[in-house]
Amino acid sequence: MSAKHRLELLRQMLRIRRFEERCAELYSAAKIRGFLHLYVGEEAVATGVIGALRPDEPIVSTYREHGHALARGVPMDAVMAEMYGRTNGCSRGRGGSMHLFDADRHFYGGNAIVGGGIPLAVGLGLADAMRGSHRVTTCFFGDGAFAEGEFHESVNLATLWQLPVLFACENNHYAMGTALARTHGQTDLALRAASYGLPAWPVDGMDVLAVEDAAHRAVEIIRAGGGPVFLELRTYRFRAHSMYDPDRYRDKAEIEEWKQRDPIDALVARMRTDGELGDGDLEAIEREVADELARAEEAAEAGPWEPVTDLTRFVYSERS
Amino acid sequence: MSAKHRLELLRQMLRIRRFEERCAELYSAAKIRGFLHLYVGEEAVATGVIGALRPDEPIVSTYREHGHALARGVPMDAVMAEMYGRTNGCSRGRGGSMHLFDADRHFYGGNAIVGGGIPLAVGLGLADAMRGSHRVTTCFFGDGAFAEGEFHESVNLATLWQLPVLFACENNHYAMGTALARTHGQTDLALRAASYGLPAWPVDGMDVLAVEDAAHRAVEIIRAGGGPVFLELRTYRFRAHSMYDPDRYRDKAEIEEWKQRDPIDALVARMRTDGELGDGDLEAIEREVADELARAEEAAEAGPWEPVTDLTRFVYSERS
Amino acid sequence: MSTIETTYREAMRAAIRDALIRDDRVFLMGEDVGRYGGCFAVSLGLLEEFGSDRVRDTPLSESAFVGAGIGAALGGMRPIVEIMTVNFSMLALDQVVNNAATLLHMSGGQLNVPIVIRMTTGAGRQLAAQHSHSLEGWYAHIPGIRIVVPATLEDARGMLWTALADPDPVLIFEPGALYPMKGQLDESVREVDIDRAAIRRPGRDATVITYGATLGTSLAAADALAGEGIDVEVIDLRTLRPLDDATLLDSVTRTHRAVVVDEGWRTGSISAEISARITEQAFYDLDAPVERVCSAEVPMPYPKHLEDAALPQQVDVVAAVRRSIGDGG
Amino acid sequence: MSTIETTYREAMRAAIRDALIRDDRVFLMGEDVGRYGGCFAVSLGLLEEFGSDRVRDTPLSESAFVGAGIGAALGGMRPIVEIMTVNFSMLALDQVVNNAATLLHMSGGQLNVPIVIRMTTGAGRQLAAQHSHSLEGWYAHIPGIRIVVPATLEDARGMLWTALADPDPVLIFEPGALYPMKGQLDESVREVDIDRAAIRRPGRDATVITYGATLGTSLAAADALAGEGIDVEVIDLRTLRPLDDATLLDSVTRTHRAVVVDEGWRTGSISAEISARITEQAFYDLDAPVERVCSAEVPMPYPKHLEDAALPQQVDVVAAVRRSIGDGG
Ligand SMILES: Cc1ncc(C[n+]2csc(CCOP(=O)(O)OP(=O)(O)O)c2C)c(N)n1
Ligand SMILES: Cc1ncc(C[n+]2csc(CCOP(=O)(O)OP(=O)(O)O)c2C)c(N)n1
Ligand SMILES: [Mg+2]
Ligand SMILES: [Mg+2]
Repeated sequence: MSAKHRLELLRQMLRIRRFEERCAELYSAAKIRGFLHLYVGEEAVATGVIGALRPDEPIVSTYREHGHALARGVPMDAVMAEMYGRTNGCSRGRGGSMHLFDADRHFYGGNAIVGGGIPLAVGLGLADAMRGSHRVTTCFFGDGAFAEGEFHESVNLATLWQLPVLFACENNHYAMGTALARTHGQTDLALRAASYGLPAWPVDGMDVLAVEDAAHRAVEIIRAGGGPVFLELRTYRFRAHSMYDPDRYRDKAEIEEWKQRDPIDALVARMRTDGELGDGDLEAIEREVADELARAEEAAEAGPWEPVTDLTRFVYSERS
Repeated sequence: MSAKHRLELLRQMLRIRRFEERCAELYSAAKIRGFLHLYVGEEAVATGVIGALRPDEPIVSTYREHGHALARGVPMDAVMAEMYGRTNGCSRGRGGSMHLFDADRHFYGGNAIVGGGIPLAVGLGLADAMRGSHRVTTCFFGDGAFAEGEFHESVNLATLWQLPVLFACENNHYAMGTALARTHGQTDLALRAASYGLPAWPVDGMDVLAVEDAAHRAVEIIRAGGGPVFLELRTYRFRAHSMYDPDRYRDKAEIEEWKQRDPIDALVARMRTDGELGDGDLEAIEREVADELARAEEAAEAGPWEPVTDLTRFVYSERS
Repeated sequence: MSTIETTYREAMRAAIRDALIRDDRVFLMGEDVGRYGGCFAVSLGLLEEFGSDRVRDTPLSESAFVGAGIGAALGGMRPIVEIMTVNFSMLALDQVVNNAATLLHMSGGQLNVPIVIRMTTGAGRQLAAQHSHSLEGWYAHIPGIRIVVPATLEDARGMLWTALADPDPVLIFEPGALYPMKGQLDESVREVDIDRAAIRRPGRDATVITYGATLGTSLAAADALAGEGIDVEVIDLRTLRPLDDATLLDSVTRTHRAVVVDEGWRTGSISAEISARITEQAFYDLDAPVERVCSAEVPMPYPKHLEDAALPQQVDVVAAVRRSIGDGG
Repeated sequence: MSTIETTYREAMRAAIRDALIRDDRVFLMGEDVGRYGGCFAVSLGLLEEFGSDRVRDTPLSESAFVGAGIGAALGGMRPIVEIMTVNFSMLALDQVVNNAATLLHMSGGQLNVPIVIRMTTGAGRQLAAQHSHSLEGWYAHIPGIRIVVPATLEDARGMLWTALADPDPVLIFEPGALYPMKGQLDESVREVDIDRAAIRRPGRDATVITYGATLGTSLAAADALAGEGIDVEVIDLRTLRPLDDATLLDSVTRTHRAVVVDEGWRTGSISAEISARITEQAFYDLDAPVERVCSAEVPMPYPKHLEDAALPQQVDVVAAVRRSIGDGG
């Protein structure tokens, strides 16, 4: 893998990290409201998995999806404007943080019902399969979602019908305040997924290179007509579940331990030892990201509000 | 195991078989209406599993539950009267074939939503566990129900909380007209169940002795505080799914093959070789069963109808 | 116009078959729609004609296959998803309420969900408390979806194609009691409007508003009342969401009396909504309060005599019309 | 009587704590009710006091843990099952509609289901289209369950125990917007009647019927109208199923005008049922058609100004009362 490519992965993770750190500030400043779920610490997952996909390959995500949207290429200003609820947002401001959509970029949201997006991904895969395409539809969901009946039904369906679906389980070891071991009788999720009859394995979700490598292997299987694949991406969220969460249920030492494995620091360190990070490279990226973020915030601030008279638009399609 | 005990198993299976054969006739005679799902061919499962339970151990069943009710000791006349919709029926006539209940005998129905009873069994087990009891709650459900999300959620919950629940999966290889291999990507159900972290194994559901033996082992584990157990009871229904079903989807040769393994014939043959079935024993049982059935039919015929003025009773409890 | 003798079941089957022929994005998916031929034999023979890819048997996974239908619709297909019976649709309600009904709005107009979900509804076959509900009126509470109920052979034949052409989710409720209904059908019917209610019987003295299985009951009641010289107009709603207020109000302002007949439970029924709308918009034209004839609020009991007692009967409709007229009298 | 200053959230917590102390068959079960302290901090501290057996965190498995609650109730326990938000309850609706609501009837009176299911409902916190529905009125369509909505500190404190004493399933809907509501509460409150609606403000000129989060809106509207010399009676339904018709009709026959205010979507709302019942039973006492003030029929948009526009506001209630009086004038 080229140094240039690693630099790209680094840039992508930094874009997500800085974007969300800023969102937390903007939430405190009451520019962003409702629920806000941050992905800080998990950036390697979105970056590595989505990096292995073609831009036309569908993605179905959750309410913790800023990273997925940015990695897919939804412009940062459209994402930020959505957080502000403005009409230049990627969902026209109607969705907010939990409901980012971008049809042109095959980004199918943005779902705030845990597990609710999984059957949609199966259906997108079914549509492709019926057209004879092995285009990969990727579905992101968490360790908590794994307990939902919709997960079970969906994985069985995708396996039974050999659909081109990548099940990307972001195991960050907590479902809100509930630890993995208090959600599952058997906590080896990859093992359980394998019992459905599809390839499934665990991946170090803190190592973007390991994630990208695993994702490449997974999509190769799927594109070759091998049916669905399940990846358990073991990761951790450094921040609370949402801005409402006082994070009383995690032991600070545990959080610190995981922070030692920060995916960004890890890649930087690795590139430094491999001599792939020249003086000022990191600073240059940070500067570019800061500029992009500043422009995004301006665009959001300047974005128009939907007129109240349009309240009931988009409940049904507009008939021409 | 004593010859006397085997004779009891034989009697139990014959009671179920003859009862249901008669029900089929009574359906054609329009004495029984609605949906009628027969258990013919699967008698060894109800007989063997319920034989291993204490009378006070709860049972949650499906719409194919005549066998479970009779094996549990719900009087045949109360079951038949229920099929007739009379007030002397075990559900006062309100339920019919799919909704047999008998609270005094810890028989919790009779559920016509596939998979719908599974969480109830988990809850009954939870109630016992919270009282420090390891009384076993048994839940019967089919291979089709295994695909429902409620199954997945329930088995995980029971395993996570180590509840005293026996999951008795009656794998008769069809969910209505849909063969096992068209319902599941991985058809080894015991293997899949094991992935939840509870003891699970397949059993020859056509051999009542094998079923009873497996059930004994399962309840020993549970009563010893070992948590839930899953049994995959491999069996076959000799008749159509319901009286509405023309049975177009099964190959006659397959049905014939399974009929060669009729659980009643199998036990009779075995007892004959072991010299446990004296001349006239079988005839004697048949006569007793015929008498019991005749009395049940009389009771049903004679049963009173619920007055229409009581239509809305039991929607809410009667307050004293 | 040349007509053929057919049944409601055959008309539905012809509609599905026709759709599969006309548009290769269309497919049928659900439990036992294929090899079994459909739990009520609606799709009998379609697997043999179109193959297992387009007539797709599913596992017992209501939430996943309804959700997969929504996803396939997002992916450019035109799925017809069958749920055997309305009670089982409770297992898929999350997908309908939280996804199908909201995606267009949440995405700011980007994502259409052109799915059609068909299910059997209603009582009358002694299937008891978990197979006999009539929840179509309940579903009509949800913005973002359209609810239609074919009550005639023509609508059974024509509503599906119109529903498939709709860019938004359409739920088709098929009263199980109507499948065997026989009659003459214009051979040329391929699609029908689903925006307007239909006056099935014009009349001057009172308006009976109904849909689905109780249309027959209402027409029979109207005939009986005609014998007493009471001339009843009978309206078939056809679409429960959105309701065609105009047709209802036009009729009521002519007859000054309205009776709503509905197989759903009375409290919170579609009848309540219709009663409220008529009162809101035609209060001063009413000679009597809007009457409702609904099902008893009880999970359906198994015995025939209790099931009959729970359901709206012709005598109940006749009595309600008489009350309405007597009242204003 | 001595009172304490408290909040709606604290009153709910006190009610749960009290129930756990008074009856060892009672336990609380749901997502994050334990270590997290409840997604809205209602059960904060209860795990520490009562332990993980009686304050039970569950996996994300709404259908199974609601069903397990029903099973535990059958098994002699008195479960309080918490569903975080009404939208998520769609995943458990099969258990509620097909089991909890039917078991007593299907079993011919043998099996009670003394379960209490609590969930947050309503909008107002910019949580958008999958977290903001108000479906309590929709649930009120289902026979076999009881629906209550505490709108005051006293009801937040007292309704739970009464619900637990009920032999049948009771669903308690807690408007999320009310949790921070502060006020004085009589210390001695332990249980309250849940059979009757309450007149929160007596008045002569018109009756405003509401419940939950819109009680405050309605009382504020009444105060505003008092300034114009319009004396409005405000009724808090408290229980949506069964409805207390007597209290409503008694009021309307005195005021001759009714306005129903409800955060649910208008079509098929509980407001429609109330409008229909009043019209049916008090038609000749009405000086004007019953008015409804409901939410716009739209999945809730995220921006504050659109959310406000979608929800019933004080000005809407004031306008409706004026219309009602103007109309009849
Ligand atoms: C069906 C449903 N139940 C509960 C919630 C509330 N909730 C939102 S996120 C969450 C935890 C999900 O955990 P996980 O799937 O591991 O994803 P993570 O948040 O850790 O990324 C919960 C309980 C919800 N949104 N939807
Ligand atoms: C939730 C639900 N979906 C569909 C049905 C219709 N149905 C009744 S039985 C059945 C097949 C169930 O198969 P299985 O679980 O294997 O049990 P079996 O009938 O073979 O004993 C179906 C599809 C139902 N009753 N409930
Ligand atoms: Mg997680
Ligand atoms: Mg089966």
